[in-house]
Amino acid sequence: MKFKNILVLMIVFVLALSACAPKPAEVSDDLPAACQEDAFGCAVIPAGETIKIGMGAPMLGDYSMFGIDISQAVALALEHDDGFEGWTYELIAEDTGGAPEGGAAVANKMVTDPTVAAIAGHIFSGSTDAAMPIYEKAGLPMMSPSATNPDLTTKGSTVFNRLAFTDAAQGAAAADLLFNALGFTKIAVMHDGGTYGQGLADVVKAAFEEMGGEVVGYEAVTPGEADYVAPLSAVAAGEPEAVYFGGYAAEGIVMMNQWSQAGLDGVLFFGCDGTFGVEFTDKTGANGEGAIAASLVPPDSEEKAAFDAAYAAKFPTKAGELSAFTWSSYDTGGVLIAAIESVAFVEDGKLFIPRGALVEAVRNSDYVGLTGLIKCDAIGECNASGPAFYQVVDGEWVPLAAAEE
Amino acid sequence: MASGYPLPQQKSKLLLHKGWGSEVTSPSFHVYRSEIILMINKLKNQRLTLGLILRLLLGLAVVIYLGWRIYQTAFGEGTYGPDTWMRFLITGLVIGGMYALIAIGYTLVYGILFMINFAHGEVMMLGTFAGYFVLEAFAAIPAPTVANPDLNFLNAQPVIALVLTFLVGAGFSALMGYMLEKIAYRPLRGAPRLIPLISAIGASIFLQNAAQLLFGPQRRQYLNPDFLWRGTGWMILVGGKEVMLTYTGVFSFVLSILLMIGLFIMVKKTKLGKSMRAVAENKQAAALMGIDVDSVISKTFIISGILAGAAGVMWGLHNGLFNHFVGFLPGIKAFTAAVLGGIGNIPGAMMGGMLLGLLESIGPALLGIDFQLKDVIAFTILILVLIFRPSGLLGEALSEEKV
Amino acid sequence: MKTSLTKGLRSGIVFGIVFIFLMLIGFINVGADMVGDISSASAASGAGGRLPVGDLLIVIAVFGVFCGIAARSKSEEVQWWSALLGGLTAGITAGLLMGVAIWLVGSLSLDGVDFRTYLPSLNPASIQYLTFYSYPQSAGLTYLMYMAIFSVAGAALAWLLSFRDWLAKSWNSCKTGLGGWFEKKDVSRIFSNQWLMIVVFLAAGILLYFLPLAWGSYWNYIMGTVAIYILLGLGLNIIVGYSGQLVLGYVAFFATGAYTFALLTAPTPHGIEMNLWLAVGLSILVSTLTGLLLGLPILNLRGDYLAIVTLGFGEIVRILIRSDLLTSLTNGPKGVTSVGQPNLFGSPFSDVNFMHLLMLLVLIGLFIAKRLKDSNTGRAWIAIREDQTVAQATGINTFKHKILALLLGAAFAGLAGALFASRNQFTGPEDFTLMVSVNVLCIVIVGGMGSLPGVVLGAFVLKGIPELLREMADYRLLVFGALLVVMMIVRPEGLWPARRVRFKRSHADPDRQDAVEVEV
Amino acid sequence: MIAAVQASQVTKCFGGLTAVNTVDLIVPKGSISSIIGPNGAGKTTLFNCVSGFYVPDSGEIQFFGQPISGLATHQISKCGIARTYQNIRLFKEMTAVENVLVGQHHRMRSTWIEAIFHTPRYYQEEQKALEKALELLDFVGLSGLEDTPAYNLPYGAQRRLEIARALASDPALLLLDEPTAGMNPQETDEMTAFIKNLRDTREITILLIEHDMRVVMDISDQITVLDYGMKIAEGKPAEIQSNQRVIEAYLGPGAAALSEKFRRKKTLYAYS
Repeated sequence: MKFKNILVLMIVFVLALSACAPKPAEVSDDLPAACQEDAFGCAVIPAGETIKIGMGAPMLGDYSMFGIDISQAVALALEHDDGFEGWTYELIAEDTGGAPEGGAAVANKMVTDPTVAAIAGHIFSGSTDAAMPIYEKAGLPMMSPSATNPDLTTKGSTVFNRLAFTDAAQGAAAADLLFNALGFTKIAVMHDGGTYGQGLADVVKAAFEEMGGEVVGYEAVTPGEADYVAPLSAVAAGEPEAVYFGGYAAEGIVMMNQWSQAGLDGVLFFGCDGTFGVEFTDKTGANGEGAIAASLVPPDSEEKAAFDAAYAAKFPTKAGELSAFTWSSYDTGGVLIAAIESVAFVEDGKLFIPRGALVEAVRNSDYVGLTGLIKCDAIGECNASGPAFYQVVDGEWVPLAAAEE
Repeated sequence: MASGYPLPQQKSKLLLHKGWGSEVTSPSFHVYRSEIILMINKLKNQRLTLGLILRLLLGLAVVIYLGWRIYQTAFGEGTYGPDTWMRFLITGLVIGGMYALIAIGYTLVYGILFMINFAHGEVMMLGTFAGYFVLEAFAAIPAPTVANPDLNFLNAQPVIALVLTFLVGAGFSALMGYMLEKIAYRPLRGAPRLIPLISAIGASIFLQNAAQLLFGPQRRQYLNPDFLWRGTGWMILVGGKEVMLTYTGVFSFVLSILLMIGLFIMVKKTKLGKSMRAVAENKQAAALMGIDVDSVISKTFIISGILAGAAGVMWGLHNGLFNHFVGFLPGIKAFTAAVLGGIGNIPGAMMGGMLLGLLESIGPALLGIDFQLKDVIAFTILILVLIFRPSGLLGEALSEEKV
Repeated sequence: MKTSLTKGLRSGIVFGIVFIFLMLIGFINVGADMVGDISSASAASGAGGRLPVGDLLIVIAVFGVFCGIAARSKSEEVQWWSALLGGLTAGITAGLLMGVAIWLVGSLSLDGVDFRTYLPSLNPASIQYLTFYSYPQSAGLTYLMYMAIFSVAGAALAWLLSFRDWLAKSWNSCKTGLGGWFEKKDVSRIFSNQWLMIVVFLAAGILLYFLPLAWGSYWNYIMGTVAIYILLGLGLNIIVGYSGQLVLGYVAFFATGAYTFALLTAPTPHGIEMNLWLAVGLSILVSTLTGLLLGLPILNLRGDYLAIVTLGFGEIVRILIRSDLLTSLTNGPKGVTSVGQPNLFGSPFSDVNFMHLLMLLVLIGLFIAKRLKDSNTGRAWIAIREDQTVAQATGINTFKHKILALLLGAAFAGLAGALFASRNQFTGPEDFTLMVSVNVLCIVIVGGMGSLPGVVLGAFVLKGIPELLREMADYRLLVFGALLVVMMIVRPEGLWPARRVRFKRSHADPDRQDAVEVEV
Repeated sequence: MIAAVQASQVTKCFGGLTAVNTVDLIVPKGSISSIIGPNGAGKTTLFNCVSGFYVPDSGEIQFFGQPISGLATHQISKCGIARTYQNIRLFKEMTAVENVLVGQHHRMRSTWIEAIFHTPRYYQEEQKALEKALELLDFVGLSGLEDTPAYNLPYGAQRRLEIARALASDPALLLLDEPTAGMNPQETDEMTAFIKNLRDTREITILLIEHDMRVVMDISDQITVLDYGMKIAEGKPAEIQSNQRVIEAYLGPGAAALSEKFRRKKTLYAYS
């Protein structure tokens, strides 16, 4: 009997405690003029606090590679910037577990913290979709390096922008390359059953068939299986000239290693930006020869080399090893910082960032980063440069010759 | 009280129709007749309940659907040549072997404690990690020879390296199985049946996250010794085309069959096997017979850990890529296989594992459905089997309190 | 003497290994930061990026004390010196283990070995911090010394504590005193007389009304998820708690409810955009039908066979929703976006109104579950849970009642699914994994099988704690898993076990006024 | 006399073993008839066939003329057959009152929907059931213990609670499976008196399995003797005591001659 009473009192206590949790600081009336007439008010950051950038990413569970890699890259970007008049930036990466429900929970948390200025992400399309309406209400600008689901930008949201090029853009370019440049007429399309993978596969299938090509096999692999020989052999039976795979590097690598086992010798493996990266080449070794993939990796430049070195020094894995979105995440950090610094102003010891102005600043940002020019269009697609295609030639990713001409 | 009384028992069935006390006629004919009559009477008395009709209808519908799909794929489009069917068979057997090993782990634990060991998949994952570190260590030890200066120990003595990898992998899993039982399940020995299940779920979440925090989230690659490199194998000619029998696949399949036979002999012949069966049957009685129940249960967890560890290392060698989440999916699949074969029954688990492996690779092709739905087929077959044989394929009808 | 030595040795080894494990996953640094935050004296730790070493010493000290207590706790009446000896051995063994480990790691990392390829949380900065920014050998010795001293102190403390007379008595007396006060204020005693109950309910109602207004949107969201999981818990409680059928595929009904509501109200795939309350009703109906579809063929199964079949059914539903086969119906893995949100007199639902709606539905759910539990059907369910064959022999049509339990559970899940979809305005297949059914099962069992307050408490604990642990960042689920195991060992019957209702004897025997307690 | 239970040529086999072999049994209405026989004679199997736990392989069981051999146990219980068990199988977690209330389950018409809204019919029915349950508990002598969970009750009380639960569905036929097993003589006498009182006050037909000869001989109107699944004798207690085959079944082959010698001395050694 006694144990129960303690529990009841504890719950009531927790409820009361959460009730008097730090309420969002009432907007004191002596706010500077800019904040008062701004639609969403201002992010108020007292001295000594940091300008917080929020992020909802899968830090735990099966897809934790993406969450950890992207959060590390953005944190590095914030570190490289020397702050704004004494205020430094800080990244708060919260775990969404890769599920929309987690995305909405993180969004609600970010919205209540007045010192959060902008959101880098979210990472997965599902949790981005769930978080968008919440950020829309609060006026928190979003810049996602990796959410590629095309309908995200069709919902007319003012706050959402993304660096990653959409599945539509990449799929169309890939299909065109397959049909026209490489001249294939019979291809097979595979995907890993995820939002990203299946989205891409559907776009390529439709585009290829539209151009008159024939798609002989359309199969899915389930991540985490012992081997994919069965679906690969089923696809091999249709004797395709090439196999397009939408999905991440992990499944791509296993498929490449079982390529000959499934009787697909000599058939071209055409991956997507998820399969691109140094991990693919060194884990497939000889099997990976000739594979093609779209790339997020920027062309080599000394800033990229400097970034890779800094990344390897600070974190246990090399850039691009955990996921292919490392460099676009670094640029996301850069874009957000540029936008914040363009609108923020200091008044009597406190930093004010008018949220409405920040949303516009992010929407029409014009920033040259590692991955080239970043300029957002009206609906938030900010990746001007289209996908570049690379091919593995004796163990190295080399720009695909066919794409040039 | 009725001691010494001649037991007419054997005869009673024979005298079914002769009434009391008359002479015995030749047994052969009468016995069969009476059996048949008993069968007919039994059916007559069986009331046609709603459930029974439903099940018959469902069975009929499934048989018709299967027949139609098989007919269509076999004689209809015929998209898959014999070589593709052979590839399905090979991959089915290889995966089946691994599922069987893990399923035996589930069945052993269930047989003894009547508890679904949810953390078994994680024990397998830890075995995979242990094997990975051993292979990395061997690869780092240089063993240069005149012919090949940069030869490492792994390729110098591949056999010893492999044996040690399996020993360490299985040993580490066994240790983990033992610790799991000692910490998470022993205090709950007397608790009602659902409590250890939640403790197992907690342990599974803990081990998964511990592995991610310890070894990092990235997918690591198994360094197979050269002679066992993934993607290489013998070429056999089937229907005019070459089909590859990969070294890792054959190695895994053969090893899993050997392990299964070894376990079967151990359970049937050795003293420990006998005591395990005794404890499974009745813990109190076994204790009275002088069997140290706790040590037998710990040994059971060790054995199931060994098998899971071996399966983990095989998984690494065959698939190549793994991370802290590798144990989740095979855990569920192996549990399904164990139940399909009849939970608590070791040959059942072996058969269930093999069947599930084949079902997953051949099923979708046979029924002409795309491979994404192979799990749907696996679970549907499981549900159908359990509807018509509620105790699994080989499972005996567990008595009331055991279920 | 010998027992305390072996006990000390064993506890020393255990604590040593645990410390090394925590060090390898970087938990020691997090622990030290927490100590740092609490003491907050050394907040300004910017001296060349070197974290305050004091916090680390405090962590080791605490570790040592616990090691000493563990070495001492169970041995019976023993002189003080052998108790201290036991503590010392424990301290030394643990200290040795930790010292050697630190020395090894420190010296290896000094001559350039990079652990991070295999153990990522051992980055050079944290290694230096663990070796007190000094030589590994001296760090090893400090560990050894600290552990020895503090575990002896711990052993002494434990020995003192077990000192029978005045110390223990005063401790027990204040415990009982406190307990006594509780007894008088016993929660279930309140329910006895009518007026007090009404006052309590009114106060609770007002509190429940005003709480969401005070909560920020984050706590509203968390409490909303807790409310949805309470509804799920109530549903599963009818299936598992009352009628004893172990169902592991409960997410199937949750998913059907959510998807039916989403597809009926979202513009994208089909553009039906039906009236919301009708859509909620339809989604409850559809998930009940799925319950019937699942239930009819498999209800003669029992125990773990039923568990795996329902788990399979849950997986089938999840895979089908994601599959290409049904992409035209369920929009495939992309999920359904902009699901309709109910509006209150025109204006769309704010999170506060949603919270009120959820609280109202939870109360209704509790009311229905309470009535069902004490009804004729409730008793039949519990009889089925106790002993199915005898229940059937006493005249209960077990097949009908088990199906009824499954359908009611599915209805609850359908309602919860609809609310879940409309609250997030998005629903995707990743939300309906096996872990959801596992979580709801944990809620029912951790809370206490078949007890309604247990479900409420379980939902608070199972959904609240991971959010509270958000500060622990990556260690959130690790601690949650460990907590589950500990909770099942400490309190297997659940937080608030079900207690049978006592009956009034007013009419049969007027003169015997038993103390009547109606337990919620 | 109307036959409450009529079993004709009932046979039940388990694999090779025939537990019950073409047994005919007639239980007249309102009588106390008992089935006796050595261990393993098939008494409980026959009992289970009557109460529907087993479906007999062949032969027919009629209850007041209505065939019940293939029905499910809850349908048979609805026809008015209630039983107790050799090893007590109460609902342990439930209190005594609730066990009896569960007994009345199939008599109650209110559905779960009415239970939620506490419709007047539901409320009255619950109150009536509760009163009947309390009255039954008083009848079996458990008046003070109605709130204790079943596992806390003493052995004798659990036996009586099981009978109370069986009586709760006011059956026409009550099957008692060794009601006095494990009881001391004083409790056995109480139980015998109780059973007799039961038959007289509530005119329920009672079918009994019992090993204690004094109880059987004392209260049964008709005794059937089974041995190795076959019926070897049937009739009044007096006839059964002197029947050769019964003695042989119990005391072994030579015993019949021996007992004849003693019979002349009018001492009933065989049944001390």
